[in-house]
Amino acid sequence: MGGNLMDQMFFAAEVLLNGLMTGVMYALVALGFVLIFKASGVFNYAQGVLALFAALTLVGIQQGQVPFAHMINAMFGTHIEHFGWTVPSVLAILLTGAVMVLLAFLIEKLVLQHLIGQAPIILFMATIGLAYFLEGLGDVMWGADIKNLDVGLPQGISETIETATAEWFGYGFFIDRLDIWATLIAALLVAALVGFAQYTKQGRAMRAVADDHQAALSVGISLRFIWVMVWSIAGFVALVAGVMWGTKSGVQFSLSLIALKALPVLMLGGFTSIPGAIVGGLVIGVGEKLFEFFVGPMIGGATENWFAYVLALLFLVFRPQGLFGERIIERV
Amino acid sequence: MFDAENSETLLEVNNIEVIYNHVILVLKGVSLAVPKGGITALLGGNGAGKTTTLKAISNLLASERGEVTKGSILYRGEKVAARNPAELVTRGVIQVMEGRHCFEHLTVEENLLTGAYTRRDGAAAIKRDLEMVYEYFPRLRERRKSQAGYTSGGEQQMTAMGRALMSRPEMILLDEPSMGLAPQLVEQIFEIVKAVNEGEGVTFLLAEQNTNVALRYAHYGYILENGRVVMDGPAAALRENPDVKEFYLGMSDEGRKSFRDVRSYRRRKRWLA
Amino acid sequence: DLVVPNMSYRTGAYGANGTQYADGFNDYFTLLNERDGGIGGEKIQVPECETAYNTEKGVECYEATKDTGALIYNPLSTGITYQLIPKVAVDKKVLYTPGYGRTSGKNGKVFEWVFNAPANYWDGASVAIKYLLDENGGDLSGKKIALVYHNSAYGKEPIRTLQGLAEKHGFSLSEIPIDAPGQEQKSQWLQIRRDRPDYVIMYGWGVMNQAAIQEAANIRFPMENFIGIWWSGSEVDVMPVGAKADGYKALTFHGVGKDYPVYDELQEYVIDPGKASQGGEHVGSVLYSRGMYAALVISEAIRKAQELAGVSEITPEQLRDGFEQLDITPERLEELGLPDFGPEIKLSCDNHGGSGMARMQQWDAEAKAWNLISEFTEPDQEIIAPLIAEDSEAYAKEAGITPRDC
Amino acid sequence: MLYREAGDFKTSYRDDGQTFPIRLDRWAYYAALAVAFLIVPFIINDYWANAVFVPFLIYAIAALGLNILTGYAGQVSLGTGGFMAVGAYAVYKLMTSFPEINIVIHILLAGGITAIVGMLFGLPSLRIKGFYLAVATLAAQFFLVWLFNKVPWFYNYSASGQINAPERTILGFAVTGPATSAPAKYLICLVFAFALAWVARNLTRGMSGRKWMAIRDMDIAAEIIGVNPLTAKLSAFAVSSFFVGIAGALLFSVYLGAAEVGEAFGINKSFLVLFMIIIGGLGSIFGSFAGAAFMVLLPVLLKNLLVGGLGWPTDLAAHIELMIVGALIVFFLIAEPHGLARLWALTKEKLRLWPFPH
Amino acid sequence: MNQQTEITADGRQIGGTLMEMKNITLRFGGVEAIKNISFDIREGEIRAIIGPNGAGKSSMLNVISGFYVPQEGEVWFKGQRRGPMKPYQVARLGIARTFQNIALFDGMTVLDNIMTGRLNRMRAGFLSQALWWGAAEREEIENRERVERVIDFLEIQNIRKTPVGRLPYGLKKRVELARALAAEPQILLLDEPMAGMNVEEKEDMSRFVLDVNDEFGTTIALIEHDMGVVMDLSDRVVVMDYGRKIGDGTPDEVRNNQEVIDAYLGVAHD
Ligand SMILES: Nc1ncnc2c1ncn2[C@@H]1O[C@H](COP(=O)(O)OP(=O)(O)OP(=O)(O)O)[C@@H](O)[C@H]1O
Ligand SMILES: Nc1ncnc2c1ncn2[C@@H]1O[C@H](COP(=O)(O)OP(=O)(O)OP(=O)(O)O)[C@@H](O)[C@H]1O
Ligand SMILES: [Mg+2]
Ligand SMILES: [Mg+2]
Repeated sequence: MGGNLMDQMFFAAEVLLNGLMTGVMYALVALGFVLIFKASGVFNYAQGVLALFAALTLVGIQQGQVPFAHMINAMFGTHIEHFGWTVPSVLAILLTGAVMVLLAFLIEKLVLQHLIGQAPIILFMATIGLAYFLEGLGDVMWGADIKNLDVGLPQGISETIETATAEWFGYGFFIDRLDIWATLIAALLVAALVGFAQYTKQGRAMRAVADDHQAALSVGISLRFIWVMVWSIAGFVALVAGVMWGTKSGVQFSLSLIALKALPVLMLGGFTSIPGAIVGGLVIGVGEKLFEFFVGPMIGGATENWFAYVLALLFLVFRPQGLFGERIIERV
Repeated sequence: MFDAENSETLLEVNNIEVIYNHVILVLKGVSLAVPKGGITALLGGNGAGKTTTLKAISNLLASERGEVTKGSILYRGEKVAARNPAELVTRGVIQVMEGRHCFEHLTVEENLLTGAYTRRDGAAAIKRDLEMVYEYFPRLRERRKSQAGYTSGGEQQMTAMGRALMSRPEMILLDEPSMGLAPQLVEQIFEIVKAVNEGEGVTFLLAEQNTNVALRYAHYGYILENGRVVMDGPAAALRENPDVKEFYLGMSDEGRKSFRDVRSYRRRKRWLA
Repeated sequence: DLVVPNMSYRTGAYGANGTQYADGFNDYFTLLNERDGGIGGEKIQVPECETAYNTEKGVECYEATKDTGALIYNPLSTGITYQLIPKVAVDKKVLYTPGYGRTSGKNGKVFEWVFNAPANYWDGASVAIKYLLDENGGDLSGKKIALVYHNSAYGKEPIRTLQGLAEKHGFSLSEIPIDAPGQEQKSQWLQIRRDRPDYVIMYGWGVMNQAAIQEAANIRFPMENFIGIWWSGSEVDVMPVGAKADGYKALTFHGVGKDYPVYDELQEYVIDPGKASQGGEHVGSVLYSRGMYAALVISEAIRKAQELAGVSEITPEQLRDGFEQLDITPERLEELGLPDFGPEIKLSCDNHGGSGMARMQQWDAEAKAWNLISEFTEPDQEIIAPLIAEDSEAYAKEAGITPRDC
Repeated sequence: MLYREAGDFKTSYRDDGQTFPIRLDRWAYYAALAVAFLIVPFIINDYWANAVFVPFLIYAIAALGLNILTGYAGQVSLGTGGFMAVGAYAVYKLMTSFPEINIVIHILLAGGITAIVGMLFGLPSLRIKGFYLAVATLAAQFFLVWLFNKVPWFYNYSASGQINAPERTILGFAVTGPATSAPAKYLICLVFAFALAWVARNLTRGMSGRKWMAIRDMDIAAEIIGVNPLTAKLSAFAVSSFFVGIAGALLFSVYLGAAEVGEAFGINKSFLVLFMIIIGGLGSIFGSFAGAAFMVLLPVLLKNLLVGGLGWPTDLAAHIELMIVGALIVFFLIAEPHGLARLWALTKEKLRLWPFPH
Repeated sequence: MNQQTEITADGRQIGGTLMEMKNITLRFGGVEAIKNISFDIREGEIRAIIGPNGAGKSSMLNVISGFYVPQEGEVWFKGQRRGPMKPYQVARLGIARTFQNIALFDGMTVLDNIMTGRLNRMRAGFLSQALWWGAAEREEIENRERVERVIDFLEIQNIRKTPVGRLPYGLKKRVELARALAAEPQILLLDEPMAGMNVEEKEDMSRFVLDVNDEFGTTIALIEHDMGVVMDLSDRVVVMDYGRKIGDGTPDEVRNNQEVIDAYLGVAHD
């Protein structure tokens, strides 16, 4: 019987560990949100679609797809699909990065610039509009079929860890190699971003813009530059998230829905905190996995969609600005 | 000492009209000239259009859905409309906005540093100026690590001014620096304005309600009402003008009158005829 | 002309799946039009309407087309089907839902206008268990089977059947719901990894399928023991997983591959002249074949209806009669260029669902092809028939329908 | 001057408080009502009812509800879909449990039940504000959908978890179930929409409305001048949910006839309704209708134009439709962040001055 | 404790203690914004609170209106100790106020803003409001009449239907006063009512404040930085500096208090 109990405990540990890793994957998406929110007070609903768009573009470039092929074919009766070449992963990632910068530039030029000083909810809505647009654009440009993304990231159980833990504990732990990579990449990203926001001039300007657009303008901070910069970074973060999630479950429409998994992470971590995104991700990841695992079976399962939200909600009741969010300054 | 006669004109506002939201006409032909190295005051009642004028100059109207529809603003002979606010700051015009507008979540020191955003002359120079600002405002040195959102009104006003100084401006547009400040602080702020003006040679255009103080420190004044300039002249002359005395300084022939004795019906203003 | 609208979805979360099906559906009618000049001299019009798998858009499509002389609907969505079942009874249109929709639609006494031959969800569940029985020498007692399902009306369909079968055959069943879209299934598969069920059956759709197959591969669950329903068994589900998906099995109620004479004709009459739907990219894929097969059954029913009514321009009522007397024999299939493609379909007034036969296919990752690995198998009607009777009676009561005499 | 109010004087505070103080507006309003009640029912067919009018009216009710919460009381909610589901399932349970009682009562009760649920999920709003609250309301969205999917009692233990609306009649005319005629569907929705719009107007012009708006504009100040935030916020949640619940009940029973919770009341519904009020105009009754009309009509129009008119392949059309809808939303927000209602008001203001520019 | 009723030089009546702050201490984290301050406000008087920026004046007002809860000390109102109360409950006791940084409801018209001042006097049930029937409509019109009187009093008839967001600063301040007055409060707390005004407008505002005090006998507590205004209007002045009380007395006493001069006035004011 004792062995059984040990097994239970190991298993719980395994679930916990995998929860942590899943949390990191959520956090990757949440990071993009945080950046944009921090710099412009914009709650960027389009972040998920941005990840999808980045992943689609990456695959498209990698495989030498002709953009807008379907539309061109439909209009001119042609049959073009591919250029007939493939592009190495690294180059494709760089090119996609360039596309994301271009996109950031266009978004600023066509959308944000015209909405300076508007209420947050208006900006939020604009990003939903943007999400629709990008979703359509991604499909028209690269086609709606499911694509395979392969940039050489390993996937599947890490056998080293399994055998090692089996030797040590008599229980082989399951850890996905992709998750290990995700964790490493996320850690790097967060360290870099925190350093950037806290200790550089542009980072400070970014936080200033978040506080007060007009005042930022008045001291000579170019909103346009800051926004293009931040959206480019967010686009790059979206690309990373897109690569991770795309490797995990293919590149197609549903990829954009991971945004919904990032929202509770944000709430819990605080909309303005980069480390918060990671910690929030970890708490949510672990929380929902453990809940699904221990309580789920009793109440019929599939609890993950809502549990994260309820967890975040309960948490917020005690700390309305999230774990690391900036305290809401309330004065009259 | 500043010599208005022989000073070149740094900023020239020619007959501008400003409309908000495409329908609300606020400025109806305002003209000003700001001489280099002077302190020019822009006076007038609530809603006269002082803030609007300053924002038109620093090109901040767009974000409030306002636009200059007529006239022109020339800074050093160059049209302001062609420059965005950031470029204006690099060219030496910076505005301290009404209501302070500090970055709430940044510390006082970070607030000051954002003022140096456009500068390219290196960290050492910026550091020197930070010291200079702390010299002018010792209180800020004490509070440099607190979040600006939690500092008092006076401290915020100082932060905003210090921030502007950090950009090494040629001209500061100062919007109601005295609002909500304790009397001794008002004097202090104006003393600092004077010191900066004389010490660093910075030109000031300041919008004020507090006519009394403003006219004591300014060299020249414009009085704005209802979107029009109704009177202008050297500060000393304005101080002696009977209309200004009655309507802006609260003096009657017998000296200052008590707020207890205000009459319900006043003389009509001459220029509203 | 005969109007057969194609309520398709090429966008949204399930767009990748819907596109292929819609292409097959269109192309078969194009073939008939091009090769034979239609059916019985009547050209078939297939106006397409995008539903995005969304019930409201589905209703809009239905309303937009129903007064244009539409005969029959095939929405490829269980949600929209439920929406349309009451409506078609009033508007008198035929609703054909092969392999999906409301299972008890099989009962023609209650669902006069609904047809779901050749097989339904419950048939699928039963055939899968039969296949496993065969593999295990007829005995599944003590075995553990897990059902991984799309947490929606569709995914929940097989639960009762499987519970019944579990009782009958003595295996234990664990149910694992997955919420749409289902990209993240880690905890479910960790649970499977721990519980080590002998078999996993999946009722999935969209991204959930590949995520599940990926996770199964990740935990090294033996693919041969992983069986999907026919909606979890197309190329798009396995291709992203790559080599590790090799050996994955899925049910099907029709043949696979392009090895049928009809494809030559498609090539000649449809694809080469550039008339293929959306460029003919998906010809021969599982879902394409399924769309084509649905079109084939509809066209056969139309033929039958024309024959019965003696006119070429038939009404939906006549088409219903055509369906009720439909008999697609193996010989007829051969004539149509699809020998042994589907089971024999013989319908009647009370049986709108046919025999329910299905077979197993297996993925060969190297060849990137599905292979058929079993013959058409009958489901266990002993379990299913009472369930269908019960469910359709409940519906009849709720909707105030007095079952027809047949 | 096309549009004038000169000569339109008010002599009592009651007149001054009326909904359409300007005579021209009043006439336009009466004319619209007359058309809606007296003409449309006689010419409407199934397509127009099902593709345009019925969804428009139902969404207008939902938009009214959300507008009360978000536009008037300033609490952004993304849980509309979930609350609509509560209305739908409540009416389903009521219809099937008490078939002898009139459907109108069921629908109203469903609204009431939703109001209670709404209040429950509104409780966190006392602590949580802004986008944090918006995201928190998603908890309601996902939890409710899960609940209705999971607990068989809600769907009367049907095999697939789908719910179907049985036939119910008013004055002998079927209003639910497949046999419902287009005018009957239209009229019941119209009556509800009209009555609820009137109620919304009354609430928002009176003290409740002022309390809500006070909380919206500056919650701390509102509390200090005497608004009890608890009752103000919860009453906003309750009224809003009441409306949304009725919309959900009508959507299921009158419009769709059958529903599956995740699909019919998913998160997209929440966004759709939010779009409506933002495009239409936050804090405006007219805006709720305008926004609903816009969001219901636009896709139908685009589809007919792109597929029917230009003959594009449906998928391309659908993708381009997405792009156009997205671009239009952004465009509208840029052109007038306060929505169609404000656009309309500004147009009127311009007309008043016409032909002078200011 | 209760003082005798007095008649001031200009013939106003000042009654006994209406409100008393006893040993109030308020801390924010480590910062002590108010340090053990006591003072009283008598019925019918105009009581000024002055002090340098950041002295804790607004915080004191916030304590009175229940928005800040002091860590130590008691608030007495009408001879009774006020228990823990939410701000809206305090408002119901008859305490109304204006704010330092105008806190009007920007999305509403002037009229609606002022009507919110009367919200505690409107009791119509929810159903009645929903149907606009009976009590709701009646009350609306009754209260509208009272509000119109305030509007007349403050001379803002012409902007009744304007959304307040668009108003110039001075008018906003006046609307805020109107909102407070509409509540017909016993005590009116004014936080820098004349900041950002020119002399002319200050004169207008002073007149309103005096008239309110005179005509309705409303007790007024006032924070102001304009010494002219403070000295002219107030009966008694409390001086705060860095959270401490450094002076309390008539304007004359205060202006000659050396500590006050050092900390606040800078130079002796005439
Ligand atoms: N964003 C805006 N939209 C519409 N009207 C505005 C806007 N900003 C200012 N106004 C109007 O323009 C007029 C002038 O305002 P402005 O702020 O320039 O006055 P001011 O002289 O600075 O007054 P104050 O001393 O009160 O600051 C006022 O009537 C004001 O209502
Ligand atoms: N909510 C709060 N959180 C933290 N600190 C606060 C808060 N409110 C006020 N303070 C601090 O308390 C002190 C007193 O502030 P208060 O606003 O009362 O000053 P004041 O006397 O009204 O000054 P002013 O004349 O500038 O308005 C200040 O140092 C301020 O930073
Ligand atoms: Mg101003
Ligand atoms: Mg203060």
